[in-house]
Amino acid sequence: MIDTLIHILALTAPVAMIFASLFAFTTWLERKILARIQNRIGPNYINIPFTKFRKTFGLLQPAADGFKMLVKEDIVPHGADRFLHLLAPILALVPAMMVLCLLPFDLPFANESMKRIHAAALDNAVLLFFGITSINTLAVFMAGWASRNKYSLLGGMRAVAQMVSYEIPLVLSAAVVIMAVGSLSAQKIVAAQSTHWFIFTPWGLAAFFIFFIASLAETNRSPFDLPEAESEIIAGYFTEYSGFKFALFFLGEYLSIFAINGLAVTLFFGGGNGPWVQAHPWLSCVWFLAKIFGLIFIIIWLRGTVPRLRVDQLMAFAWKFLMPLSILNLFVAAVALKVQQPWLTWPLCALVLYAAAHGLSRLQQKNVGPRTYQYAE
Amino acid sequence: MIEQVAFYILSAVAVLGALLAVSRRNLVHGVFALLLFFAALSGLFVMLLADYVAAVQVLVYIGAVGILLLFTIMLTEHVTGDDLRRLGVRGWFWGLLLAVAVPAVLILPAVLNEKSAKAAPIVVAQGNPALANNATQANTVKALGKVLMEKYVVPLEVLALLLTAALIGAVAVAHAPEKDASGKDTPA
Amino acid sequence: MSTEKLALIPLLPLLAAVLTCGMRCGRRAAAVAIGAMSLSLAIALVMLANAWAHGGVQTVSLADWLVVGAAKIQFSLLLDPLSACMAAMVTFVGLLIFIYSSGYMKDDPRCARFFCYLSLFAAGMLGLVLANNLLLLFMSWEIVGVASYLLIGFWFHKPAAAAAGKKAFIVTRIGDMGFLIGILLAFTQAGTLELFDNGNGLLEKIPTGVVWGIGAAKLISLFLFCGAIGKSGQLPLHVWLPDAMEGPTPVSALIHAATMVAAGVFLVARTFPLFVEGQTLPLVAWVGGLTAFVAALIALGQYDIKRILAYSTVSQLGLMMVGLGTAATGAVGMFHLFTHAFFKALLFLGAGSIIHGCHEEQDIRRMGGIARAMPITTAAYLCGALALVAFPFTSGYFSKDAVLISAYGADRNLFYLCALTSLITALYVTRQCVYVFIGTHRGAQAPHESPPVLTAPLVILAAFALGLGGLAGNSLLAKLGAKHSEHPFAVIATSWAVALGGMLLGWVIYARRDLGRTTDPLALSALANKFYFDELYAATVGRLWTALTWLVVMLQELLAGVCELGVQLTQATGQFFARSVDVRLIDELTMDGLARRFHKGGEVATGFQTGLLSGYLRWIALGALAVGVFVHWLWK
Amino acid sequence: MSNLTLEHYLILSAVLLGIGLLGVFTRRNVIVVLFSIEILFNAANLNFIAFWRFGDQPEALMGPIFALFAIAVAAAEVAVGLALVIAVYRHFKTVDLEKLDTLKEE
Amino acid sequence: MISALTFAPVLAALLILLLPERWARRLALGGALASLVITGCLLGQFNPSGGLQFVEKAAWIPALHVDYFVGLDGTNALVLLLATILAPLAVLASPAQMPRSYYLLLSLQFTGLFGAFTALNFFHWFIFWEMALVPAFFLIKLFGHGEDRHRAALSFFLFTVLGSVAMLLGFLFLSNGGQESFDFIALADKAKSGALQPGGWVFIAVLAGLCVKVPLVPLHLWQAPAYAAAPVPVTMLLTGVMSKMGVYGFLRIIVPIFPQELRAHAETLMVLALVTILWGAFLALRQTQLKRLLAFSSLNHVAFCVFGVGVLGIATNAGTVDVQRLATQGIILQMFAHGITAAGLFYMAGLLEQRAGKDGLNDFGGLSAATPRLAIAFYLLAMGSLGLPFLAGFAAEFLIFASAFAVAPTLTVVATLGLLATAVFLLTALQRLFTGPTPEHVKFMPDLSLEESLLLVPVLALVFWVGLIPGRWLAFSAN
Repeated sequence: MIDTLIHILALTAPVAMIFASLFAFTTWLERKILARIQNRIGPNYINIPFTKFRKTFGLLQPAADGFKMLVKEDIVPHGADRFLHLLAPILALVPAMMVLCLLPFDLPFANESMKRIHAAALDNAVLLFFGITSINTLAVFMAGWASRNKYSLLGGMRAVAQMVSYEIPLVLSAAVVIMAVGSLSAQKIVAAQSTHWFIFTPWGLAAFFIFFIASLAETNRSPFDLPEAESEIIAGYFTEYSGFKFALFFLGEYLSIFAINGLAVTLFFGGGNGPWVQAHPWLSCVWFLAKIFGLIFIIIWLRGTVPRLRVDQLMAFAWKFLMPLSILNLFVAAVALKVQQPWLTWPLCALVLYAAAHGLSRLQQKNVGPRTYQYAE
Repeated sequence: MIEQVAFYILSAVAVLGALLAVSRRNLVHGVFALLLFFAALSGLFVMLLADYVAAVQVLVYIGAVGILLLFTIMLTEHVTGDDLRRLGVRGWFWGLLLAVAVPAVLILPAVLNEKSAKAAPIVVAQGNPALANNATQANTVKALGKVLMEKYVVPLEVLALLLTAALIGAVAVAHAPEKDASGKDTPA
Repeated sequence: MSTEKLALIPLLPLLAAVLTCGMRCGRRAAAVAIGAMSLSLAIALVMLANAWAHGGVQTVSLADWLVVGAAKIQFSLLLDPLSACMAAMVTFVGLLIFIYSSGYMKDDPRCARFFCYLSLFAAGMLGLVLANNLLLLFMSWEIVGVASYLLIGFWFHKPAAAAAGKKAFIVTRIGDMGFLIGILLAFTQAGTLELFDNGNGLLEKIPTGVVWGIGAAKLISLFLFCGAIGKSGQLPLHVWLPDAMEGPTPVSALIHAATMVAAGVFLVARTFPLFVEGQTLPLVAWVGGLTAFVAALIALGQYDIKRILAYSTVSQLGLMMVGLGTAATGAVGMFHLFTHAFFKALLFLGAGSIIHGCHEEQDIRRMGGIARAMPITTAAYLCGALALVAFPFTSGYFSKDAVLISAYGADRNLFYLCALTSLITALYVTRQCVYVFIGTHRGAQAPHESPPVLTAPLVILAAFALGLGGLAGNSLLAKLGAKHSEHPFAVIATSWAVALGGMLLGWVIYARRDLGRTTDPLALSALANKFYFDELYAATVGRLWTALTWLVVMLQELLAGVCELGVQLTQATGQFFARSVDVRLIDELTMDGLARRFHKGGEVATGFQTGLLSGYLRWIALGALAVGVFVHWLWK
Repeated sequence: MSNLTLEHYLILSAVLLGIGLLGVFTRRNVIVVLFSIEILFNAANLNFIAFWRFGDQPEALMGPIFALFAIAVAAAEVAVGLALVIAVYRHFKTVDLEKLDTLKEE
Repeated sequence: MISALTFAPVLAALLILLLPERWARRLALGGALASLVITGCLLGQFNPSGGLQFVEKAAWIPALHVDYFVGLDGTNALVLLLATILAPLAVLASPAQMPRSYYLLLSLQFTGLFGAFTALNFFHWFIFWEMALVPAFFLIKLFGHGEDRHRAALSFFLFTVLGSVAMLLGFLFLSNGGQESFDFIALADKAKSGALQPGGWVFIAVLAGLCVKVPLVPLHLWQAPAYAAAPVPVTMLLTGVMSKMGVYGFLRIIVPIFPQELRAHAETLMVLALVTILWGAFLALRQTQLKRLLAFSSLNHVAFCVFGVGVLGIATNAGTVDVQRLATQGIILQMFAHGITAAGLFYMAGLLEQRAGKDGLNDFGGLSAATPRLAIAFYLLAMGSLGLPFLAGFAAEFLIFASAFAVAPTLTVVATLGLLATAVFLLTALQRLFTGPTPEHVKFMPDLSLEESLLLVPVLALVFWVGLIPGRWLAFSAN
């Protein structure tokens, strides 16, 4: 029994550690890429202490930032609910770490018994993934509410509304893949994509786009970063957080990004599948990470180029565009999977989905106009 | 051994969560306590090898119901969530009495009358459910899906209809009246 | 060219009217209208030659308009010397006036609309002239009336113009109603409205029935003459014609001098057999004579250059009626109609040119000395004036002579009246010419000569005014069926004497006066006020009319009062049932009373209901408890 | 302490039921009453699963199905219930059950 | 087919209830257009000498000898066409922002009108007759102009209902209290064979019901207030179609079913019509409100039709077939011509009122300069109304006059006074409205918009068509 616990720990701890360290790298990557997009240079000037080695390309910037965070004063507002204020960042981090462990991330050193455990525990991994990520929403609300700050609360409410709304297209688009594979198990989903990835089917492509957009909103990334919009509600729910608690939020957010992109890779990009994996199994881990970083690059790119949405646009997009489209996609995929005639169904599916997306976007555009204020007049 | 420990821990958490949920004056705290209760119950479901139900429990109760409750609190009470109102002593007395009496009526027969507790424990329930890896449990999700889609397909559809109706009904009920005669918005 | 082409004569101007009604460009509209009119003229001339050669009546049936059972009304045209001459005259004078108008109206923003109305008028007039069906004649007659109404009120922003248009329409419509009755009479008596129909026409087989104890022919001719009175401005319906001078001058020339007002005369001439059969000609002659005399007198007292001409027209129309009423055929009157058309159109156009040259001034007291400033206009105008006074060997001389001769032969009193009219005619013409042409200019701005587009038609018309009577008079009379008659010396002498004497008298009275500043010796207030005809009508017919409407309004109010009473009564009944029966008896006593009693009973029962959720829940739980206890311990 | 038996779960479920009832009876806030009703539902669900787990025919999957249905119905109930709460609040400006007694008399 | 055209607006009304409010106008228009198209198809196949056509007959309430019996013949072909032409125009003439209930009532009224023109059994004819009345009442009361509308609606309702009750009683007597057929055709046959001997009071009762609708003096009191107060499209229908229902009733009921009574009272009827003609004309002269003026003008014009009915009565006495035919044709054509013309005039009166916010004749002036297109259309219709040749009214009036003169010359001569008075008041109205200097408040009044022009185009086209080629239209009622 203790063995099992140790096995579990041995499986999950490295995963958490790997991603936590990648977090640092990712922040550096994001700042660099953003800087290049905005025609700046970005962090480039942190030297290794006590050495004269200066050419680090700013790689040590995250370390410096992290250090700064750790030594900063932890401020709790006077009227805040101290317990929940403390609980919120933890609750934000823990689910993110938990869901990371649900990914089909084959550690190179894992032996057969470990894998067996892994597989058994994750019979309905995808479902659990969604269940656990939904806890994140609570953390956000808790942070916003416990801070006793109007901006925080507004940010928290916005975040909750947004996450709840986008969870539906997220789940529905994932359901397409689940339907195709017939299992909720991450491993089986990856195995099913050994020949071709789901992204290379019309419904898979559509599902991926929906999933990707919804995942941006789920993780409060630009252009859906309204809950933490600096210019509107001064960083939203973590306005009142500083120091280590803030760092936890930050970490939790990036881990969520890893996790949800990891799920995207699992569902649509064949997980760790890739060239030479058959010959060298350890490569699957590399492929997995590479795919995640490919997606993360796109996310950063989007952040650098796309402006932030308005609240009403955000909600309308989720309910009036993504949701109908994902439901339609579910139908289309069902038909396509049933008929089993790719030469016939694929063009038709592509056509239907394209027409639907086009029509829905036209409908959306029809309503673009001056915003009507319901309570602000 | 470990499962007994787990059971008692989870039971304690569940009871504690439930008690807090019904007794806290602060509604938001109450909601979080309730969520704790849900989580504990989800753990109990896992222990009972109903891991799909557990996942659904997490998804639905923690992910959706909790959020809904929080939203409602935000839309009705003060955002601080403090609720200072209670019944008087008499209400307490009767309420407590009944709240004790009803479970007592349910439990007492089991305790007093040994014959009624004849349901034999099932042997499979040995060991940690998460590690008891046999065919039935591995296929729980699939089996559930099959049953739902074959035997219970009509109730499932009715359920879908019910959910849709509830969705529309909730929106219709909660939607603010458009504009009243005076041309002003009714404050929501 | 066969007679089938006859229809083109009215249809071409109609087409022009349709084409121009949507146009904005006045010049293009003028071109279209003038083109259509030229074509019509060409066809009319061909037809004239045809009729001249044929001599008799030729009819063309175009289409059935209305067929109800045996009754049939068709659009049919006829060609005989009368209609051919009329058509030629109308198209020719019309064409000249169209050309004149294109210069006169070129600065008006609604010029195109003007030509539309003019063309519509021309179409109606030509239809009237050529119609072989009395109803078609009447319909064209009405179209002509409407066009006249529209043209008089063309400058609708002037209230006087609008009122004049309305007056013209309504006064002529009084006559038209008589015309309509005449038609109905003819239709019910003869069963057909065709004038010539191979021996079955109205004029060929004159109805002999008796209505209201009077012979049908007499009655028909009388009613038709009503129409003629209205249209030709005879006493007592002449009042509209002078007012119609509010319209643009070309309109006055075309409609109120040359063509439309002559339609009445034409109608009498057209239906002459009915008048002969009904023995109504003396009435026609006397109405004409009186009109001629009265109008000439009124003309003497007017100062508006166009009104003088208008009364002169009325007077001359009266002479035409005399010509019709005293001769055995319509020829004499029609001959005067033709010559009059030319010289009166000339006079009107000349007056228009003068008004134009004097900067829209119409009062002769503020004119004077025009002769030096506008030589061509003056010369042409004087030609017209000479023709009007029947100066020897002008066209007017021949035609008026014919009228006088026939009057002399028929009724001596009438002859004296006509002679007196001629004298007054010469007098007022001289008065007008002296006022306008002689002396120094009394207006504010110096007059100037008009452009050639205005003067050219004047010159052509002047030639006709001088020469038509002498050159074509005899053949025209012959073709129109005049019986050759002697020329008594007394008539010729009188004719010369009144023309020359009148002019001399006028010269004597007016030549030396300080015109425009001293009072006019002949413009007595009765004359200046047109013998108070308008006032008379306002006091009699108008007041009767008002009284009638007032009576009807009062009756209506009375009825409305009764009706109101009924409504009130209904409402009161309704109120009674609503208040007493419904509210008291049914609601309060029966329904509400019962309900109240039930309510009382219910209140007792509600004592158990606290309305509090917790309370209810507690009861439920108690129930559950009871069930549990029952099942576990009491169920055996 | 021997193996876990059905009774363990049943007693736990009954206790939770009692707590839920307590909330329903004593709290005046509608939202808390809804909490309590959720607790009641979950207590029932625990019973379903437990009876299935320790019952005769675990293959028949009656328990999870029942539980799933109960969860779905509960979700619908919560949605409509909370919408009603909002509507009630909008109308009466309160969610206090003591004050919502218009049913009693008008 | 006839049922389809009758009930198409009812279908539209149902859809108006079900579908969103913004579709109401299109639905009402669709229903009316469907009726128009069906009528057009029917009349395309119509055989003027074929008697009763497109008959639909089904037993409905056998116990009361009530059949559902509809059909087309020469008497109702043209009036049905008139009704179906005016129905879509009325919808189009409605202001854009009218609520669902308005279009609902309008559609129901359409059905009432169509049904009343096609029904051949008294029972459902009467239902349709009332069905046309009740929506009109509500339309006037709910959507009318001015405070006077309630009273106007009430008096309209009272008059018409009392008239209808009288008529209903009369017919109950005719059918022996439901013992015998209510069928118009059967009743006419019985009357012809002399089997039917209704008393004078039955005739009077039925006559009263019809006279209210036409209306004739002194039952016309509801008319002017109702026309003035009703919304413009409703006035178009009231004057264009509903007054024709009364005249049609004369042709369908009085003439065939009461030949002897009509013969006995024909001259009285003619005198009554004559009084109405003059009455309307003289009252119109004194009006200062354009709509009231047009209302009295309608009174005057429709009375000509009744004048013709009187002629029919005398003609049966004289036995001259020709006169009878002239009168019948004239009445039918007059109905058609007046319906089109009056509807157009009222429409434009409504436009003027809507644009200026005023309805008085003296509130306008010089509109020819401000709104030339409107002026042209108004002049044309006014000219058509006062009986200008080559426009719609003339042929019909000539036919009526010609027939009337043959049997009653004196009355006819007096009636021409009505024509004269018509000219006087219409020209006065034209003068006040369109000539003279343009006052400031109407100087920039918008001219006819494209939509409004398009609505008037069919009206004007028909006015010209009927005026120039009346034979085409008379062909429908040739036998």
